Amino acid sequence: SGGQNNQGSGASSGSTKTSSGKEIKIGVALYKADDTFISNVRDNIEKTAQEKSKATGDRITINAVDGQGQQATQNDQIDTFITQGYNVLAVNMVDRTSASVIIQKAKQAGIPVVFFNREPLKEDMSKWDKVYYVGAKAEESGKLQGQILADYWKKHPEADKNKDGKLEYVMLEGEPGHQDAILRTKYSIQALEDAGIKTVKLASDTANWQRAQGQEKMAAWLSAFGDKIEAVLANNDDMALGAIEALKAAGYFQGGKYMPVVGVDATAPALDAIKAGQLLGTVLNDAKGQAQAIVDVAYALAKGEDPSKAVKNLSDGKYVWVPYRPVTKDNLSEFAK
Amino acid sequence: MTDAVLKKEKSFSLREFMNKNAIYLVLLGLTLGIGLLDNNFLSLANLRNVLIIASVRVIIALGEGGILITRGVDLSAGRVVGLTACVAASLLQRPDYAYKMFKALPHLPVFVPILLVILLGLIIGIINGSITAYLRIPPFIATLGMTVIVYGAVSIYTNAQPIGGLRDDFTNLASGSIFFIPNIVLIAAIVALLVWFMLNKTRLGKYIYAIGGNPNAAEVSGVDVKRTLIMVYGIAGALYGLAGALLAARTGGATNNYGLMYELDAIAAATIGGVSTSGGIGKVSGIITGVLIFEVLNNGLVILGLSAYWQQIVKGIVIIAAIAFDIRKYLAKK
Amino acid sequence: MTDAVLKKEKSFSLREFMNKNAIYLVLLGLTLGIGLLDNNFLSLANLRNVLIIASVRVIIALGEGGILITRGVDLSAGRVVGLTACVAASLLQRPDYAYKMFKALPHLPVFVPILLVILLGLIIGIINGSITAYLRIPPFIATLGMTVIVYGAVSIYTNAQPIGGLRDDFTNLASGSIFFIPNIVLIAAIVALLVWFMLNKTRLGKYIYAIGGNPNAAEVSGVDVKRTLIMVYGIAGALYGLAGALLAARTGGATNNYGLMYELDAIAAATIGGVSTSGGIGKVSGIITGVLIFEVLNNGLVILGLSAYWQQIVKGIVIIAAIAFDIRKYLAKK
Amino acid sequence: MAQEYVLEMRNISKSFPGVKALDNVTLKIRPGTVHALMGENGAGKSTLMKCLFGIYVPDAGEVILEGKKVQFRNPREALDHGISMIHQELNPVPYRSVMENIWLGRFPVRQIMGVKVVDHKKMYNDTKALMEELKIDIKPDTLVAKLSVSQIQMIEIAKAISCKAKVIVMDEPTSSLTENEVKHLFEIINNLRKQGIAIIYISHKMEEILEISDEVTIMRDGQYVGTWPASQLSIDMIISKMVGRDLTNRFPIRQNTPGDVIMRVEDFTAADPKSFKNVTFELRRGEILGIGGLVGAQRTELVEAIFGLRSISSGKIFISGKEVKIRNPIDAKRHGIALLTEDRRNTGIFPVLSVEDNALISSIDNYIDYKFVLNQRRAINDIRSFIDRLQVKTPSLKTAIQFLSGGNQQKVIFARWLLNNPDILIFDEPTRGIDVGAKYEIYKIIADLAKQGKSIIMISSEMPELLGMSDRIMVMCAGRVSGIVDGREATQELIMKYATQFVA
Ligand SMILES: Nc1ncnc2c1ncn2[C@@H]1O[C@H](COP(=O)(O)OP(=O)(O)OP(=O)(O)O)[C@@H](O)[C@H]1O
Ligand SMILES: Nc1ncnc2c1ncn2[C@@H]1O[C@H](COP(=O)(O)OP(=O)(O)OP(=O)(O)O)[C@@H](O)[C@H]1O
Ligand SMILES: OC[C@H]1O[C@@H](O)[C@H](O)[C@@H](O)[C@H]1O
Ligand SMILES: [Mg+2]
Ligand SMILES: [Mg+2]
Repeated sequence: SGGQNNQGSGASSGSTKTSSGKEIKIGVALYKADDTFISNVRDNIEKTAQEKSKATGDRITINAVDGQGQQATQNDQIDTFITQGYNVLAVNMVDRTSASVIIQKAKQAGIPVVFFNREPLKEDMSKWDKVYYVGAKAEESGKLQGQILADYWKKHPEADKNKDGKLEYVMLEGEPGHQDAILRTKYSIQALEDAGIKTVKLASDTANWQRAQGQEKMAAWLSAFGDKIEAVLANNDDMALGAIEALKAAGYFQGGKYMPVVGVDATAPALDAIKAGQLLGTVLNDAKGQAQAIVDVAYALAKGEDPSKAVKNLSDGKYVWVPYRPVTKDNLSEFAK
Repeated sequence: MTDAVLKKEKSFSLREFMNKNAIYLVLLGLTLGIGLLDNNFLSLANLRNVLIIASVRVIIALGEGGILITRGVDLSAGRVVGLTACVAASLLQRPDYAYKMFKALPHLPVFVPILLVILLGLIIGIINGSITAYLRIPPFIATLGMTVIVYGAVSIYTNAQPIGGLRDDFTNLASGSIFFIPNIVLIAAIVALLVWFMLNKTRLGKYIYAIGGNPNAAEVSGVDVKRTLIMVYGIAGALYGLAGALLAARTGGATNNYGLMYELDAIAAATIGGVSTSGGIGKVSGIITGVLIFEVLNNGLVILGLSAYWQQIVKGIVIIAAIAFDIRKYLAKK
Repeated sequence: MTDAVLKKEKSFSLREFMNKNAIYLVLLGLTLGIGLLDNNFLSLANLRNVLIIASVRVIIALGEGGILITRGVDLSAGRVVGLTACVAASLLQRPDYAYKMFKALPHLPVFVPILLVILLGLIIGIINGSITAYLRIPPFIATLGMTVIVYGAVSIYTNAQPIGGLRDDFTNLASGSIFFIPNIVLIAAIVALLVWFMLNKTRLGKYIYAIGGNPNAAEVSGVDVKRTLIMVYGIAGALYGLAGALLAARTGGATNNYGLMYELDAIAAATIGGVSTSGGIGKVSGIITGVLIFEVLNNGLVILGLSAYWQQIVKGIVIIAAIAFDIRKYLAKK
Repeated sequence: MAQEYVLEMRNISKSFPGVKALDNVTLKIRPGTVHALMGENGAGKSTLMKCLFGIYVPDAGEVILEGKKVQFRNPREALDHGISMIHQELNPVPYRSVMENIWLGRFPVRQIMGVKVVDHKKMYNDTKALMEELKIDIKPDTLVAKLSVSQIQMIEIAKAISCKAKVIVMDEPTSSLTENEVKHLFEIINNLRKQGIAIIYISHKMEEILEISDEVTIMRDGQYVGTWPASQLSIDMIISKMVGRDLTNRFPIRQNTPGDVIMRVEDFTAADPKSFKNVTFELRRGEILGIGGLVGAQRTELVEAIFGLRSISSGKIFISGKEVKIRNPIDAKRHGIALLTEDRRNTGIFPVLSVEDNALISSIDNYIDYKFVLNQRRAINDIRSFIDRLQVKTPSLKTAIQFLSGGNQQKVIFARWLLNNPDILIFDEPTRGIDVGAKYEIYKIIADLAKQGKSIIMISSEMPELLGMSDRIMVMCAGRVSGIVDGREATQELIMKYATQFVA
């Protein structure tokens, strides 16, 4: 359903508006088009661009390409954008440490770059002044997860099943090497420790972002540790929901048997699971807010304007931080999609 | 002649026994070995668990296995599982689920969407088979093309958003059991029986082995090679469809990357289970055993708490060692 | 008979021409077709771009192609590329890079790590070949096992952290050019020449074709089948190693999932380029053309601005259509 | 040479699961002689040779080559020690040239800047010289895939000879050759013999044996029966030693009476212009129609086209007076036609499948109950009766056919078509590789079938067989029918005259 509106924003607005507006071509390089969140961002970029075309009379064309999780593929695509003379690049790096090659090329061609979602290294960002970043602080998603769990732990003394004063947890990790996986794993625990909770890792394993693997690993852990597990942290909602299925099969979420599970993404099924009292909480990455900022900055750059006027909160002259938001039963109503 | 037969039956040969049962011994050895290291592994609940998880994989591997026996291969298996999981899930969402994909969809009896995705799988399979049979495109490449197409299709269908909120009557299909035997295991067992029957007791089965054994000779013997191929790929597709629906039911949801690389696991399991990649050889019991070896390993390594990366290394070594241990092939020569 | 021959040579047969050159025609057709839709595509800069992008893939496909000709397959290609990319990158980081993997590493001349990863690839290839040749494990499964092992290894090596901050003299290797010809294209061209020479002018090459054409014949003719297989897999591994290093240089970094599924692309490209999956047939020019078809398509679809998911669907269809168009196989019979 | 024997194989034993293929077999070969190795199908001849050539490792026994004990672990070592072999199953690399096939494993090389490069020019010239020497009319750079079975067999012969070996094993080298080519091969063999080369010659063609061999070793059921100078033997003696009893007749008495026309082939012309043209003939109920001709006469193509395996540019087939369209073997089967192809390995057997499945494959339809359930018991009963009747040597019906000897494989395929009970049976070289005893059985079955009113087309390159079995003989030359003769009036000379009619 979402596929065909690829460059629709440009075409449709171009025909409705006077042809006085100039064409602005934005090349959007996604690290992986089938990423739940990224696909959301792409949708929103396209929508925002369409609105902006209408509002300004300039024909904004979005060409969003799929890096398929391969940095090399993304480099190929960016090379193509550059040779095709795109006005601005919006890049969601596959490997954030590899930005320098891209910045170098863009600089040579004089095409400004708005990075988003995955933050390049500071030293690379400082290589050129036409480089911007829009995103959330990736570690924040992990921190918020940890805080949701910490709040619960403090309010529910019975959650310490073995009464040892420590939180025994299992961790479902995303694809190995994925930046979100690394940071969420690290900072969720750090947030718990920061909140003064001692933690014990019973097990940690990758479920590759996948719901089915989340279920399979959780089922095995339930065999291995049974009721020793006191909480489940998952790098994303899909895995958290998989774990919940395994917990259900082991008798949880009925007759007072409970297990706190937290995820990230605030996907529709996750919100539903929060409502049902099965998922303790998740973290929303604000796709819409990020898309708005990306398009605003990119448009300003294409027009040769100063992006700091287009967006309010530009920090250090090149960073736009769009905050993550924790989602639990308490504030669920704010997130109904 | 009778002499030789008698002689053979008299002397029990350990070597021959090992050779015939290598694969079962590998499974037994792994199970006991892991059980010794951590006896949680051998708990009834956990073994039941392994069987449940293996069920979907068995269904897929049986489909893939039939194709392998004809000297073919189906790389699209995993993606078809993903597509059918998403379609089944999208048609079986709770009416009160806030993010329903089709708001106006009436309440369908569970079997309707399941049959529908089986049909969808069947059609994709028939297309795969026809491309192979009529356009004479090697199955590796024909199904690779199909893989990419199906993935594009499922991404468009779901717009890469997860599908949740599945109806209980659907998820119960996977989680329920009859006399302590999980439904899903029962379904896999029935499928295995049907495939066994098809392979051993029907003309289609004999033709499948014949095509794998020597496609030219099959043609000359009056086997309808094209039709048989189309049927094999079609049946496999239908099984992937069933597997997709069951996977969605078991996990309570679906996303566009469900099933990713399941075909490789299926091929590996079938091969470990004695299906010959050069065609004409393969048994249902072997395929099931191959899948079980994988799932015992997957589950066991997690229970043993081996780190994710080392799990990979161990798994790779076991794959190679299991086949190396299967000494049938050494006997064949010299 | 002489009559027939003369007749044949006199009358130029369109059919035969098409048949012999199908694959080049596909490439030409695609190039012109995309160029018509968007003439930016045919700009010199863009075509140069396509060549650069294709270079690494050509090197990989040539390695895989040699293996396919022997009726083998190497599923570990992509992961070996990933491993060698990471190893090369880790040894060629800037001294001032904050996250350097080996802090105390002295400055190595660029060629040292490159040779090292070529050697690493070679060794992995030799292991693949030996498993296939000596343990008689079908290459599909042997290399599948290796795939998983190598992935585990690269994850452990990098601890799944990306490796960045590569030295300029290393990245220049990929970005520089000599007389407007990009270095990387030059390297690929040299590799292609060497492989062509190996396949057509040396005994090893002839043995490769013979093993693919009829392994039995090769064996009874006194060909050292085992050694030849080990060499083919070894050479392929070495090429993956080179490709891995170039890939790291080109992207300025590496992660543990570099190269994921490159083997499938390589197999598809080789098959489109006329390498027979049943062995014994295949040419360097065909393999290169196959890769170019893919890269023209990848690049063209981006330029045309087709949405990511639809790109998949188009790509799948083109893969199938390209091979269907190659009518060689229809002529083969009757 | 000091030794009396160039090669001795002493007390060789070899078992396979369920079969003792060789039991204490001895073979002694003198230099400069042709030594025939005789035995029924499955007697162990090929196995013994494979033990010599390093393909199999014997369980017991020793091999002495020129006085030295040797044990080859692979063909390479055998070749290096001066032993070469023409294999019973042809072994070409199809999509490579003739010259590459011949020099495979020992390509000539030259150095270019220190690199060893295959010397194509030398290879081409050497091949050309070899072909001229052996009078084979094939260009060195032709793709082997384009050659006929007999041409491939000649290539294999050329290859074995070019090894300059001390001992050449020829395992049924003439199974696909016509008489002319056989004569030619014998000239070659005589030459080799003069050069002091020893030849181990395996064949089921009795006439050949006495003509060419100096000594004869006979095997039976994996055991050594004895060795005699050829001059002391007659065909009947060989047969009785091979079979263990006397065999009085080579051909059965035929009691069939050709009736009305069942099939008429009219003006058949192949799509391939180099193949058959304007072939018209009739086949009668209860008739055995032989087809004779030289290699390349396009007999095989003709019957394959009738069976729907090759395309035609024009022509009609009438069965029982009605025109029928046969586009593929399924149509052919439906119209009651069966074809036993000449290339057993490529289009005959299913190597990894059981004897039972190999026999059953074309008749499954007859054993289906309840619409789709295979009645295995009924099928096995019928299969067993044919397997017994044809005296197939196999450990069991479940044994994979690849483990049977060549001749026994052929019998199983024969059983396949008998089981199918068609009206018209086309046999392309039906007794290729089959021993005398079994041949007689097969002739008897063919005669029986004809007596029952079945119609038979039999392509044969063995003149006695053609003359001994046919009611009529259609002779082809260069793709055209050059004559049709009555079986009783036919003579070898007459057939050869027609077979070469259009040859310059
Ligand atoms: N690889 C094998 N595995 C099992 N049995 C085998 C194998 N090779 C040969 N045999 C058996 O050994 C016996 C001897 O076979 P062999 O091929 O040597 O016979 P042969 O004398 O050459 O017969 P023919 O004249 O039919 O070629 C047969 O019973 C055959 O079934
Ligand atoms: N002289 C030749 N030159 C080129 N090709 C030939 C020649 N003779 C035969 N062929 C090829 O060999 C194949 C087989 O020939 P064909 O089978 O018709 O001969 P045949 O008379 O049936 O011989 P056989 O009795 O051995 O079966 C055909 O594909 C034909 O094109
Ligand atoms: O790469 C895929 C992953 O990307 C993450 O950003 C997201 O939070 C995960 O849910 C998963 O989709
Ligand atoms: Mg505790
Ligand atoms: Mg033999």
